[in-house]
Amino acid sequence: MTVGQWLPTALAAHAPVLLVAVPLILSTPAAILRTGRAGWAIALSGALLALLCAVELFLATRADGAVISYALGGWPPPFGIEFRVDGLNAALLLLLTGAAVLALIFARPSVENEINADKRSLFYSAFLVSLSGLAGVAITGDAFNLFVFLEISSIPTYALIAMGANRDRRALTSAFNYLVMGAIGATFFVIGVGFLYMATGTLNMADLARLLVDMDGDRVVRMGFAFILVGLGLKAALFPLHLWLPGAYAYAPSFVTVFLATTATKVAFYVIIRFSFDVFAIDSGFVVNALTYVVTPLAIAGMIVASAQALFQTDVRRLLAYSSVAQAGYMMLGLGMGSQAGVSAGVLHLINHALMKGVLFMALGAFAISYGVRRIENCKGLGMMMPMTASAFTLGALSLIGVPFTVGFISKFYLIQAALAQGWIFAVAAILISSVLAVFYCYRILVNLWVTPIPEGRRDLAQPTPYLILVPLVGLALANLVFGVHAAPLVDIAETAAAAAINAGTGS
Amino acid sequence: MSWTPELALILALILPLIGGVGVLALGRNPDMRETATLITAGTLVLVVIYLVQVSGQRPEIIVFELAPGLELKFKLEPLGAMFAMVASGLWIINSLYSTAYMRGNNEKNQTRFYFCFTISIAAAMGVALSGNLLTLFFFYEALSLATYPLVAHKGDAKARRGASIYLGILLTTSIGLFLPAVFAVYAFTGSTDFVAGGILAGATGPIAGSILLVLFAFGIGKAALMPVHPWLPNAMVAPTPVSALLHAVAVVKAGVFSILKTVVYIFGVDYMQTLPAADILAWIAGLSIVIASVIAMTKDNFKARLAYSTVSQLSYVTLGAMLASPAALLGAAVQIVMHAYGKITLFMAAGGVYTGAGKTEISQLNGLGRCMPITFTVFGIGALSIIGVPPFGGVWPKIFLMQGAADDGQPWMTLMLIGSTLLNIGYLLPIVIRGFSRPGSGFSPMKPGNLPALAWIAPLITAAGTVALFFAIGPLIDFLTPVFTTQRAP
Amino acid sequence: MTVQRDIKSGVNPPTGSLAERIRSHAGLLATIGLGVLVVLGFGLETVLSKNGLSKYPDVYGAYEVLPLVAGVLAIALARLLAGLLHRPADFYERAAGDLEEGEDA
Amino acid sequence: MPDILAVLNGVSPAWFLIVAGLLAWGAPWSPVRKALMLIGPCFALLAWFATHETGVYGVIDLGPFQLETFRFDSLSRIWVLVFILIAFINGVYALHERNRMTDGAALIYAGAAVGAVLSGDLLTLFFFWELTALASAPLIFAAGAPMAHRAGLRYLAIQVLSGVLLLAGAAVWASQTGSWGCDAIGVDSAAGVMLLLAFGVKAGFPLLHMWLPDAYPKATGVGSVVLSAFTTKLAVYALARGFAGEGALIAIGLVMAVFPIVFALVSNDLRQTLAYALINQLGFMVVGVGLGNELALNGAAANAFVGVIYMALMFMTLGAVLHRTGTVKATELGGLFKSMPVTGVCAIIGALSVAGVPLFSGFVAKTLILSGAHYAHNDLAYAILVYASAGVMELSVLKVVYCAFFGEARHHQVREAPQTMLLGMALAAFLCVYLGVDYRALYELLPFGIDDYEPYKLNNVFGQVQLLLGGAFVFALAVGFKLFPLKSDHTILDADWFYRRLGDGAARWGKAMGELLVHAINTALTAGVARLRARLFNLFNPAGALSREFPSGLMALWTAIMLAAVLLVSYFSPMS
Repeated sequence: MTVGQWLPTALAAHAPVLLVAVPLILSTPAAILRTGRAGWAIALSGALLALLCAVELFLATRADGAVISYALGGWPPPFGIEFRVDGLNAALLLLLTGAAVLALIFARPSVENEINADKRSLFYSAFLVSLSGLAGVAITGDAFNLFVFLEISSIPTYALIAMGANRDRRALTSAFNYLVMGAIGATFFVIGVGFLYMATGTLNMADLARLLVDMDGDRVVRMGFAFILVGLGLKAALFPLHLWLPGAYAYAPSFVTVFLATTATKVAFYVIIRFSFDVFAIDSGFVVNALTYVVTPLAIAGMIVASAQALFQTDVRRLLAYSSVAQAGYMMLGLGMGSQAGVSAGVLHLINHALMKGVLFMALGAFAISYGVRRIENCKGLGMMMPMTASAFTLGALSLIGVPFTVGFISKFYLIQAALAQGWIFAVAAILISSVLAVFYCYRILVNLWVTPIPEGRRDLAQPTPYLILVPLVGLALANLVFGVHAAPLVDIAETAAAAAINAGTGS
Repeated sequence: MSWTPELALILALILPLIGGVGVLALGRNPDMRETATLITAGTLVLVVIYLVQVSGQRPEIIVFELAPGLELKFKLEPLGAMFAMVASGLWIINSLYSTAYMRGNNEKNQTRFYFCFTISIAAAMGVALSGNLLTLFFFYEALSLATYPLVAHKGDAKARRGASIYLGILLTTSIGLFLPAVFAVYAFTGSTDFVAGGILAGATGPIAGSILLVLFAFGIGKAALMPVHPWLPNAMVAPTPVSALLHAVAVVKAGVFSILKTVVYIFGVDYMQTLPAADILAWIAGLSIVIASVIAMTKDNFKARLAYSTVSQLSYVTLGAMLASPAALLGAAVQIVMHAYGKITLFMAAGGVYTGAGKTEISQLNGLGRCMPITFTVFGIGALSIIGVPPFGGVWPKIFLMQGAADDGQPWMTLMLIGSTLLNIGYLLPIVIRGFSRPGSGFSPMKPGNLPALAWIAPLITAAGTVALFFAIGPLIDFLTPVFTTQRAP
Repeated sequence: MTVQRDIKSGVNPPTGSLAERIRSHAGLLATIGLGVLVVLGFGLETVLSKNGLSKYPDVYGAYEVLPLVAGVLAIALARLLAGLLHRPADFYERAAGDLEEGEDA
Repeated sequence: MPDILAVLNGVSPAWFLIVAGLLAWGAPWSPVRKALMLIGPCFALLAWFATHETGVYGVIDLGPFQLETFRFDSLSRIWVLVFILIAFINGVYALHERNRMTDGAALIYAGAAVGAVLSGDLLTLFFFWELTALASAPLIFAAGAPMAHRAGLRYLAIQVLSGVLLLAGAAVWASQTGSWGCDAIGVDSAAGVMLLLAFGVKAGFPLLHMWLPDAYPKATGVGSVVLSAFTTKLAVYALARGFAGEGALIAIGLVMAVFPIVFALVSNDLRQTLAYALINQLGFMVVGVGLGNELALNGAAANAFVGVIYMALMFMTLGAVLHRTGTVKATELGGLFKSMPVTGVCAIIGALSVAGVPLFSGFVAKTLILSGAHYAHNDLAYAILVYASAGVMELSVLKVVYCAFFGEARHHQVREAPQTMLLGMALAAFLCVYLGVDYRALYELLPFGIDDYEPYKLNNVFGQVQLLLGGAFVFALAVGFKLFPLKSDHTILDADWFYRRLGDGAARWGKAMGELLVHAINTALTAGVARLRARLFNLFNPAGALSREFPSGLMALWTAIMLAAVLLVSYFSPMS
């Protein structure tokens, strides 16, 4: 185990557990403090610490491609709970914590705008728990532990979404829907894990992988896989299991939407990759068939139908939420190909999608703070009044469309190359149709932003965009551009991750 | 830093952007703003002239790399230098004209107008100088986006609708067809570079190659090959200088230039001959030529008629590219230049009529030529050049294309060109004749001086250009011949 | 100067300065003169043709009769044609809608 | 003077005319224009004299193309000379006219025609060919009436059609032979057919001829003079270049010589009558070219030479009549000889030349073609030409003279034509007589030497006089019995009916149908799109079937379905 360069050795050695523990621990003081500012500071420091740990772990895995294994409480795996970091989840952890930090920077003005003062510290506390849960899901090497973390992350998320009720009562039903669906998903997952335990007698994922190689024909294993895939598909909003998502994204507080859009579904997606390629052997016929005949068609259907749904939305956030479902289809498509190139493209799009949706939702948050903009026709003339924010939004939209030299183009490029390598012309066609639909739904917003004249009276309401929003917003927007131009690092990460996922399964 | 072709290459791309910033910064002072535009345009022309001279060296720059073989890359070659020269040269004239037109008609948002104009030119330069398909695609899209506010300039519902169709068709075709073709080229060859003699030969069979060719031909919607042409007539809601930009300077020319460049440097002349789709597309182009001309004849709106004329004329280039014999390709390349000068003259004259007399329909033009003799004379010259009669430049493409069709073993393709010529006469010359010799009905003659001087000087310059180009064909051929005769490296 | 309306033929002598009587019958006189000349020509040719006066001996007969016949034929044809295909002078213009009712060509 | 000639040696006369024309176009002062119209042809003539040696001059190098702008040889020089002469005569004739458009156009037109004759390759030929079309059109437009506009457009379209046909043929020719050279071509290839059609349009081949009687009568007075001189003769030259001895041309030429006579006889517009007579003349020349022997080719050249002059003369007299009376309709004219005697005399001289009366220029030229036909033992051609020439041809020109200057007087108050017009006509009339008398001067110019040919042999003259007398007799009889001329203002349908009525009608019908079709498609599409949009909107809008907030039960159902799907797929998957 290599020592990272960032943290003192003592901390570095425990980085895996700190990453999860710090936000969890800090959530308590955040809840106790009664002012939002203090809560925010604690949450931010927790996220920053987590980020540091993630960077540490990321560099450590990058250094020699090693797999970091951390045995909780000194119990060695497979008997104790193991935290396990390789190329795949190191990248995810980095994305998760980074997104958390940026979202938190954005959070202060946003939360002050949207959440009642007496609930702000609780809000941050819930957020920290959720972050901790997500990090745990990403890092744990134990299947049951993973379920636990999944619940830890989900429950505060329901609460966070419900806090949107302050602004729109529909947030409550959305949160409830999400709760029901999340519970079903988690239950399915745990049922699947149960089946696996029944078949193999172990819960450690590395151990499972080793044992499952020879249990290809076992019906119980197959049952387990089906439950796990569907359960996680629910969390990852795989079409048509996405029905909870638009409401949740649309009515949650802006900050929650930003955070969820960039992280929550991504983590579920990671788990699907982990199980499909690593825990189950990718050369198992049932995995390949499930990916090819179930996941891929659904992914393609999602890409097109959800884009069409986006096209007809009147609420900007709902529009983007449907777009997210479509984009999740892209990732699933990459996954469905079952090849390393496909997984790599999927992971790349996972990262890139976080970048673009982060920008878009943040910019929407800024619009909402300044003008209370919710609907598309309310965007009229914003380009002239908030040029920086609108420009960032435009950049994000272009990236979503896939204009060259944005990250969106890069992921589409790799996805299409992977599809072509597979000979899946229909997949290429689906990507392009979805892209064209993306053009149209982005156009609907952009034309209102830039071309239509400013309505009477709107000019008087002008408020400057808070710097705390502008900084992460512009940073993310530039990241869209920079990684669109200099794609090598992200591509490298994605390829490493894909290699980790696939080779770990077959190699170990 | 020393003065090298590479530096000039970058400069040609950046100069318009700097100009754009200048325009934004000076937006409050219209005179200064226009001066900035003109200075930028002038400097750009100088740089491009230098580029034309060094284009034989084919300098190239890789700005950055996305993936192996997939870079933002610029490469100077004669075809691109020619297009850059056309675009930059006409930009300066169009800018002169714009000042007269925009002020004469009291248009709003002029700063945005000039800014978007400079961005469009930058994008056109990018298209001209692109070194691979990816770069071409990027600047192609940038051009679509940058011209959108220009088309929607008036901002009313009609303008927005026209502009929506404009952008919708262009983006849909480019993303739906052009982009996958680019990806497929990369998938087949591991590169999208423009290489003399083409890169696809040997990498794909005739069927795959044909499909690619079809994707390019229709995906490059700016070339307005029927049936992807409707954006062009719909873009007529724009102010006249924008129409001139669309039709002559940048947009449609970028489209046909892209097709030509793709055919020459991606498919390669020899490989094109083996593709069954090339013949089919040549016939589609031929039919486009004729059908668009027929439609043009039925249009009474001045600009709509010119728009369909453009659709027809653009297909000459596509036709030349699809015939893909050296003479036909030469004809296609020369058509880009000649049509640019002819059509911009027509548009500026049409704009002059609008500015001076407020007329937009052809049936209103009776006797107007006697009040605006220069405007109508230059319109006549432009029309004759488009029709293709000596001594105007427009005749050369027709000659080369006919020769190319004959060389390609399709002498009857010339019938299309003959028919087109007759139709051109039918829809262009009556305008002039109506203006000069029909008695006006209820039209009060303008006061002299109503039309700003620049609004007739600018088309006069381009009209003179059509004559000059007729005589300058020799150097132009010498300049372009290496492009079309270079064989693929063994 | 007036021209009498009852003149049979309109052929006036080129000089136009002969006596009124001759002038009033100039057309008839010219026709008779021409007829005489034609007959004389054929007579002369018949007399002299053995000596090679006929322009081209290998063309059979008095081919100069041809124009007489052909002339008659042509005029007859012309009248026929005029009868069949005769249209008002502004036929095309009206048909093409260039001319409105009551407008002049 | 020799110095000037030395300088001008090898300079194409076309440039002087074209430059003078351009200057005249730009010159706002009438005297300057008039001077240019005289000086330009003078310089051109000097250049013609200055170049002695046959050969190719004035090659313009355009990369792959070598434009030979001045090929001086025995065939081209005679055409050039007559074009320059007629340009000068027209300059004199048009001195009275105050029309900026026609002055420059006439000069450029003449220059283009000269240039076309002198071009050594098909590309150069095409350039000048098109230039003749362009430069001549203003002569029609300048007349100003709406009818003239339409006719001018049709004229221009057909002329340019001829040009592009030429270009297409040339391109195919060049592609097949690798050369743009303009020499003998023949009709045994696609290129040859295209080129023949291109030349044929301008030469007024049957069914391609309609532009001629359509446009010429609608030009200005001066315009029709100029028009009559160049385009068609240029076409004959091109045919002589490319298709000499082409058998098909004999048949075509014979038809051209015969059919217009009837139309000439019935046409009420005297200029139209002349236009048909012109086609008849062209028929002679085309037959001459088709026969292809030296005598016949000489005949074609000589006919072109004198034809330019006497047809111009006829049009000049009618131009003078038009100038004074404002009309050239047979039904509105008559008895003008009293008031315009000089014009009348000129008209008679012209008519005698056209008819081919001995001692007038027509005789010495036409007899060459007849002899050519005779020597070629083409008796049918000979007979038809005889019919077409002396006998009936005469009727049409006699008709013109008779209707305008004799017969029932209609215009009593006109003056004699202006002095300058008279001078121009006198020059042409003089040439008509001079060339008829001093025919050697004409024969010297012909492309093939014919020192031994003697037109004024007794039998030749005798036979010709007999023909003419016969024709005149018929004419006199017909007039006497009031069978002729037809006295009504009418139009006789010709081949132009096909495009002016049938084609126009079809186009209108097509347009109407097309509009209906487009409208129907548009409506259907719009409705279809709207319906689709509405359906999609119903499905996808925020309250729509697929987008509204779903009850959790439905989501659970979906979950179950998907689980079933995965289970099924897993269950039936084979072992790996």
